[in-house]
Amino acid sequence: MKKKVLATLLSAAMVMSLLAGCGGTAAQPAAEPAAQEAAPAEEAAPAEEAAPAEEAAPAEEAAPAEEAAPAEDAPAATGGSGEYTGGTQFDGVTAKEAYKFPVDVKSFQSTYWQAALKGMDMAKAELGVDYDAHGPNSESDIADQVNMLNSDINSNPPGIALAACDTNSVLDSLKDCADKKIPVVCFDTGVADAPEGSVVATVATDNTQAGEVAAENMYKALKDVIAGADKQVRIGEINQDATALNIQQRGMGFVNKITDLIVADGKTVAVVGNEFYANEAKKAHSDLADEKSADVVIEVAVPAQTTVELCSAQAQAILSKEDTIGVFGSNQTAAEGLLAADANLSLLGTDAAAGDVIGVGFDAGSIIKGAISDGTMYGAVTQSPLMMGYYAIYALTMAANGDKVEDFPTAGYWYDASNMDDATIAPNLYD
Amino acid sequence: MEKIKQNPFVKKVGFNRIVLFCVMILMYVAFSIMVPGFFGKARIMSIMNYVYFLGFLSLGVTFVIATGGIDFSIGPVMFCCGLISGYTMLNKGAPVVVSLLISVLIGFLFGTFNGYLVSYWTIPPFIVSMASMNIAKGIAAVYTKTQSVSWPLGNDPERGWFRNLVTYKGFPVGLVIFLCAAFICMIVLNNTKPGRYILCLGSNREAVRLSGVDTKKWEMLAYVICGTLVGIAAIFFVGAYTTVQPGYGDQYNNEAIAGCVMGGTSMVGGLASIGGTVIGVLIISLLQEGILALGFAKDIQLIVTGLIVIVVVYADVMTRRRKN
Amino acid sequence: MTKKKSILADQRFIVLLVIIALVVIYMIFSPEFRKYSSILSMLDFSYYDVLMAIGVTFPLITAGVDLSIGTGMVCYALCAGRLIRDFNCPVLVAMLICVLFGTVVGFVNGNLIGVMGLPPFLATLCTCMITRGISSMVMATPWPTNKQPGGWFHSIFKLTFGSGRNALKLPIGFVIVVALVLLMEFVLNHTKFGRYTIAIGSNKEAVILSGINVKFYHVMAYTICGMFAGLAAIAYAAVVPTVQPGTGAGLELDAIGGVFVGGVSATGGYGSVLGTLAGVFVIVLLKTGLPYVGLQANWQQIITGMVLIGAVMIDVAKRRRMAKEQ
Amino acid sequence: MADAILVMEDIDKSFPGVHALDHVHFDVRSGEVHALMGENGAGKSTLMKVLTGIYSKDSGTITYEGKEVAFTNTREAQDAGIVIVHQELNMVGDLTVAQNIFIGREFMKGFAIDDKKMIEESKKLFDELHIDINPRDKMSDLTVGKQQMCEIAKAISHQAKVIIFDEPSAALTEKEIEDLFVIIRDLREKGLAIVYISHRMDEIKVITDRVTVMRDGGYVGTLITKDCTKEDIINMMVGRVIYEDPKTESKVPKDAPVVLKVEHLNAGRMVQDVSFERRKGEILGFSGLMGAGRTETARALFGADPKTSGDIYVNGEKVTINSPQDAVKHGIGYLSEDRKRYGIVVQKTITENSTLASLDNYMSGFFINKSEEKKVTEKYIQELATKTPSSDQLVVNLSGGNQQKVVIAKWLVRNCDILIFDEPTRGIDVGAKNEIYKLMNKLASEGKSIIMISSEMTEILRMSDRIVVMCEGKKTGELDISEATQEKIMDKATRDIA
Repeated sequence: MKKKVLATLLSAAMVMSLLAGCGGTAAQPAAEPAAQEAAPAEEAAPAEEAAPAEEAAPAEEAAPAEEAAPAEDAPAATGGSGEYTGGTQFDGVTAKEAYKFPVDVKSFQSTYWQAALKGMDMAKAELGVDYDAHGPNSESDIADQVNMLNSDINSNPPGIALAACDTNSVLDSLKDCADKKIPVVCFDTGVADAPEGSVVATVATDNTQAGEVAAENMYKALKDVIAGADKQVRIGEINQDATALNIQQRGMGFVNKITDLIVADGKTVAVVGNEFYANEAKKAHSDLADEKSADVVIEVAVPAQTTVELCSAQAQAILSKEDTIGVFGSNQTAAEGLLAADANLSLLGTDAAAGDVIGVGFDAGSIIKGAISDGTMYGAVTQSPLMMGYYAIYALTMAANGDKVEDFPTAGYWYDASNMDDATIAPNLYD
Repeated sequence: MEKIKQNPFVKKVGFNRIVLFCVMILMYVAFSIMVPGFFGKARIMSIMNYVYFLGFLSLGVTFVIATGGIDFSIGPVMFCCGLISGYTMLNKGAPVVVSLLISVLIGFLFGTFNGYLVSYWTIPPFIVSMASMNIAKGIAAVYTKTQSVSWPLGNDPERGWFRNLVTYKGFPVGLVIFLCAAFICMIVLNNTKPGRYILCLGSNREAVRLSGVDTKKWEMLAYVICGTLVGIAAIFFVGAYTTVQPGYGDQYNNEAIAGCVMGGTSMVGGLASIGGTVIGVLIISLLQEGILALGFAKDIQLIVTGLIVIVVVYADVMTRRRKN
Repeated sequence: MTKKKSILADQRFIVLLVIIALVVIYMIFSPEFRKYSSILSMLDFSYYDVLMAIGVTFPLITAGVDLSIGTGMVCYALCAGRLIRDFNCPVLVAMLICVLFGTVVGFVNGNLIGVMGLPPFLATLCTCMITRGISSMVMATPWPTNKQPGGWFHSIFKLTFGSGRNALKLPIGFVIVVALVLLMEFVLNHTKFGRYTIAIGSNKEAVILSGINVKFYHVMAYTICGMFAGLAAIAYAAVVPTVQPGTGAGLELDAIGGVFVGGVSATGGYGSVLGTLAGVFVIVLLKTGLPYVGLQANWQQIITGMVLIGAVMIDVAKRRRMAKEQ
Repeated sequence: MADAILVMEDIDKSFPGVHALDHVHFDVRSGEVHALMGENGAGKSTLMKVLTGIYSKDSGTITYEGKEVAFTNTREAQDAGIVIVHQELNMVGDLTVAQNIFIGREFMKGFAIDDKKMIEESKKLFDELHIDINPRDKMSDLTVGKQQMCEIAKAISHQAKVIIFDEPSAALTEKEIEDLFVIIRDLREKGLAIVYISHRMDEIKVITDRVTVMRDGGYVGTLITKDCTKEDIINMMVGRVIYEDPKTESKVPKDAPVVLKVEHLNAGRMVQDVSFERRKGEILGFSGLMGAGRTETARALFGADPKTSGDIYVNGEKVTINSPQDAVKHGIGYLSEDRKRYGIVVQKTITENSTLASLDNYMSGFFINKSEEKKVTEKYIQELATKTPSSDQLVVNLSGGNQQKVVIAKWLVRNCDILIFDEPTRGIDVGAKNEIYKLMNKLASEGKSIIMISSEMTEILRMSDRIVVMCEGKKTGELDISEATQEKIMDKATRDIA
């Protein structure tokens, strides 16, 4: 018996010491306020280059003008100095104190989030503030993220940056933020029904627009094939799930846009596969054909779980079909799954006329970048996680200072082998 | 030392429970010292959020482990309950009361399914729960068309009332309900026929059967109780965290089982302590909050929980070895 | 009657029939599945499952279990990938580290169970949590792709001649995996380690009283299992473009499910690695094949669950019949 | 006489709270069979465990072949030539006979095990012992007796010089015991030293040369077997005379009502068309060799195993018994031969075990009435003279005899009229045995009817009013106690054999 007590106490002691050790490292002093460091940064951000967005927005080059994001919302990225500037609202921002912001990301699963953190690091260095990022083990651990958020709220921070795994489950916590007057900046994903006074700004990609950009570019490559096809052709879409709002928006952005484009050219379209997407498409388009008679079938596949191997199995099934001419993977996992599926088929390529299947991806990462540069993947849409992270910290700092901040949507940019190295694009293509 | 152990109160509660309870208090004090502002109602309330659903899961699985079985389907079944009942409410217009009942009913059905296969078909519980875990995920996804379901918020005038089961104006109603449930479970396990038989058959199934007891029925009942409690856990999960997604839930299996085992319920069957399970769940939730407050992520919590369970179980194994 | 009995006596035979039936059904309903590339892909995604399953066969025969192989595999692949990316570690060394890491975790499991006497479920549940925790701390990591330097390790599993659409691809991974299965089948039936593994699962007391160092062989069973999880990590990294942190929970269930479908007795003491191979292929066919016949992914989980129960029901029914005949 | 090959002197061993061995002396010579006797808990097994290195001794010396030795595990003892044949069978059911015999010292061909050679060697061994077993058979397919023979073959194959038999006959039939004795005599001829631990007095007289008796961890004395009587040995063991002669006549009237009638019971190969009747207040003995189907008959009757056909009448009424529940409902209680596995729930208290079969009577509403439960338990603790500090004691802490009493209490609390005792005294020491016998007689005189299955002929002859004999799953005879003799029973029990 004594042994048992001993063992239990031992375990307690072990835990304690472990935690004590953690405590030590956690309590590292916040980055020293360095006004002089912040100042150059502020100068280095040339305000005049963040000129009217219509001209500066690189998105416009890729996306037809009518689809471009509203002018004042479009972000601008300037080349050369490697510095980013946003809307003029961030000009001359300095941190009044050496704030330390908790940042809740969706997870650390994909390199996307690493890029966002890199952007935050840049802002952190410029502003002399600090941040502390946590995220659950996977983007589906909703409860864990809520706990993290609550834990952050309980420590009364000057502000919180949040990329919500699920937009509904954080609402209660956001209400607490409003009560406690903690400003929240949402990045990557906006929270539509956020309670009054909680979310001060949203720095997020317009996912519908990003999906549309993918559709337009894919259609550009496939237009002739579709026009000249004498039998049914198929376009696939791999979505990692049908639950996350941004994936839904992206997926539907793509489906709706490409349907519009095809119908505009006088062909009929059917949307099949995952019930959610198929139903949404039916809601958006009254003129969908049925699967048998349609000229173009858009097949949307969703794996049982968001793992690359299951995405790949879905992609494999679509790619193997004789009539498939294009496939869109709507996020990094789905796009990588598409590439993994192609490893044995080698069907993907850039020349649709020659029979290549056009693969379009989303986000970056070394695998997708490599595939685009060697011509396996036609192109992809990237968000700007780096910029989102960067501006999220700026927005937070302003909010903590007590200034008013405005929403800051970022667009999805098309990139392919030809413009990958452009100074406007390259910085967003994280590894 | 021996004197303390012989004290009738200590004997009744169980010495290990008391040690575990002290560990919990110590941990709370340590966190309060290390993290400024940890002490206080706000933290306790967020710890409680986790306790509610995890507590019901652990209570449920305690019955199963007491029979010498195991259930790896509790997490996914909980999600399945939350999804199907929520979807029915949101898309088919079922009233909240009905969907809460549906949630419990689905849990009950899965418990019955598991229990039936384990007891009447003598399929090893591990395999049954592996299978029903897949089935629960699949059914939920098919029914909701792979949509996540977000339950109404507290400010929803018509349907938000169910959240009062979790907290009412800052008062942790859920804790009261959970403790009541734990108390009932304790009575059931120690003072009623099902409890007695469940514990005995966990220790020696054949002996109980040859005493003219319908072991299959009682073994199945353990799974049914477990399933029903899982259905209730789903209500508290959505009450605290709003949204459930299809295809997940397994992440909570480990923590629920860990909480139960930490409390002294033996994997070999026959020994179970509801009080221990409650303390185990509190420790896990406290650990979760404390580690986050220290600025660390879930990963450290997993590792620490794993280590604690190893130590606790090893201590248990050592005591038994010495007894023999 | 006697003929029927002899077939029923070997679950491996039934499993083989199931595999054939599945393949035939897929081929009838999906022209895509008939393609060589589909088979190739299915094989690609089977290697890590098979490797894990070969390993976990041993703990399962000792009437134990190893729940840490799934998260462990991901953890090893991540750590090794990190070494390649950030520390310019040669791929070969990284592969060895995978195997070594796996072996060490297996050894720890073995000690917790065999020496310290913890119940296998709990001990490996804990190492499952711990490896998942460790892997969450490591960043997402792609191993080198086929075309990058260091990408040669892909050819362990798939030899590629030529390039582009007409490249000839040989799934030599299958040959390797089958060779390993045969090797481990031999080890199970004709070496001391294998014999004692069966004996431990059948009657541990008797083995102790025979003066055998049971602890050693018990630890070995888990160590071998860990080593195969390490090998699986390499196969996993070869097919999964980016290994994601914090994942892997649930992958072990595919492997363990496969082993049970393959006829390892759920109470230990009997098993065969060949059966495991067949069993895992049933699971893999369900996992990768159902999308071809147009079934939504959600059905796949339901069907997998049913098949698992069905397989064990056969076993139970068989044992009941035998009991009745006695 | 030759010098002792093995001498254990002044062996002392303490466990926390127990002085298990108190300066014990023991020696054995080559070419003799030396019995080690004592009640359960006397320290025989502990002494042998000290010898073979399972326990370490606190003090004393072990001299083997003239050298002082101290083995640290069974393997070292085996290698030196000291081997135990355990009471419980320690065979790996999933391996073959040959694989079992050579487990731990397989013949190797490089990395691979040379199974062929192992099979050949096993065959040689069996030939030497005149045993007919196929080394390729799976161990779990053999009968208990044959498994025991394999165990002996395994022990001999170690080139043993000293073989310790720890209650080898417990699971054997009379016929198999005969075979065993042939083997033992043969081994003695070959000059091996044999230690024979047993409770069965008859065997001791037949097979051994010397007897050493232990009591409560202490050494009592050593006798030359042929110079002493059973009573001498028993007196040394327990310090009192307890031997009782066989019953000669039944006191149950011939016209006593039939409480249980079984007709044409069939269940698998082991129970074929068994019919019998039992009268009120009667002890019906079931005799037969091991594997004759007696336990199987009892289990089928009790509903523990499925039966294919057969009618059962309780008090003249036909009843359906498909499960133990049904049996208990009709007042039948079953005490299994394997207490630990089928009788008691070891990790639970005496109270919980006692009311296990009759919990329904101790409920108030939904709740168990714990005070009533305790009351009835304590009543039976007194009545059966169960030795325990309290009714809250865990059953695991009780001795075998007291555990058996708890099982009996369970059925008495349930108020069962028909009790089936399956080997009620197996593994129970002489003193406790006697108490069990008295108890059974008392129960019978109170009007309970008892079926007693026993492999011990003396037990059958001493206790039964009537004797049913079975052989190979069939009932081969029924004898009244007045006409029954060992020879008659044996004749019927072996009718179909050979």
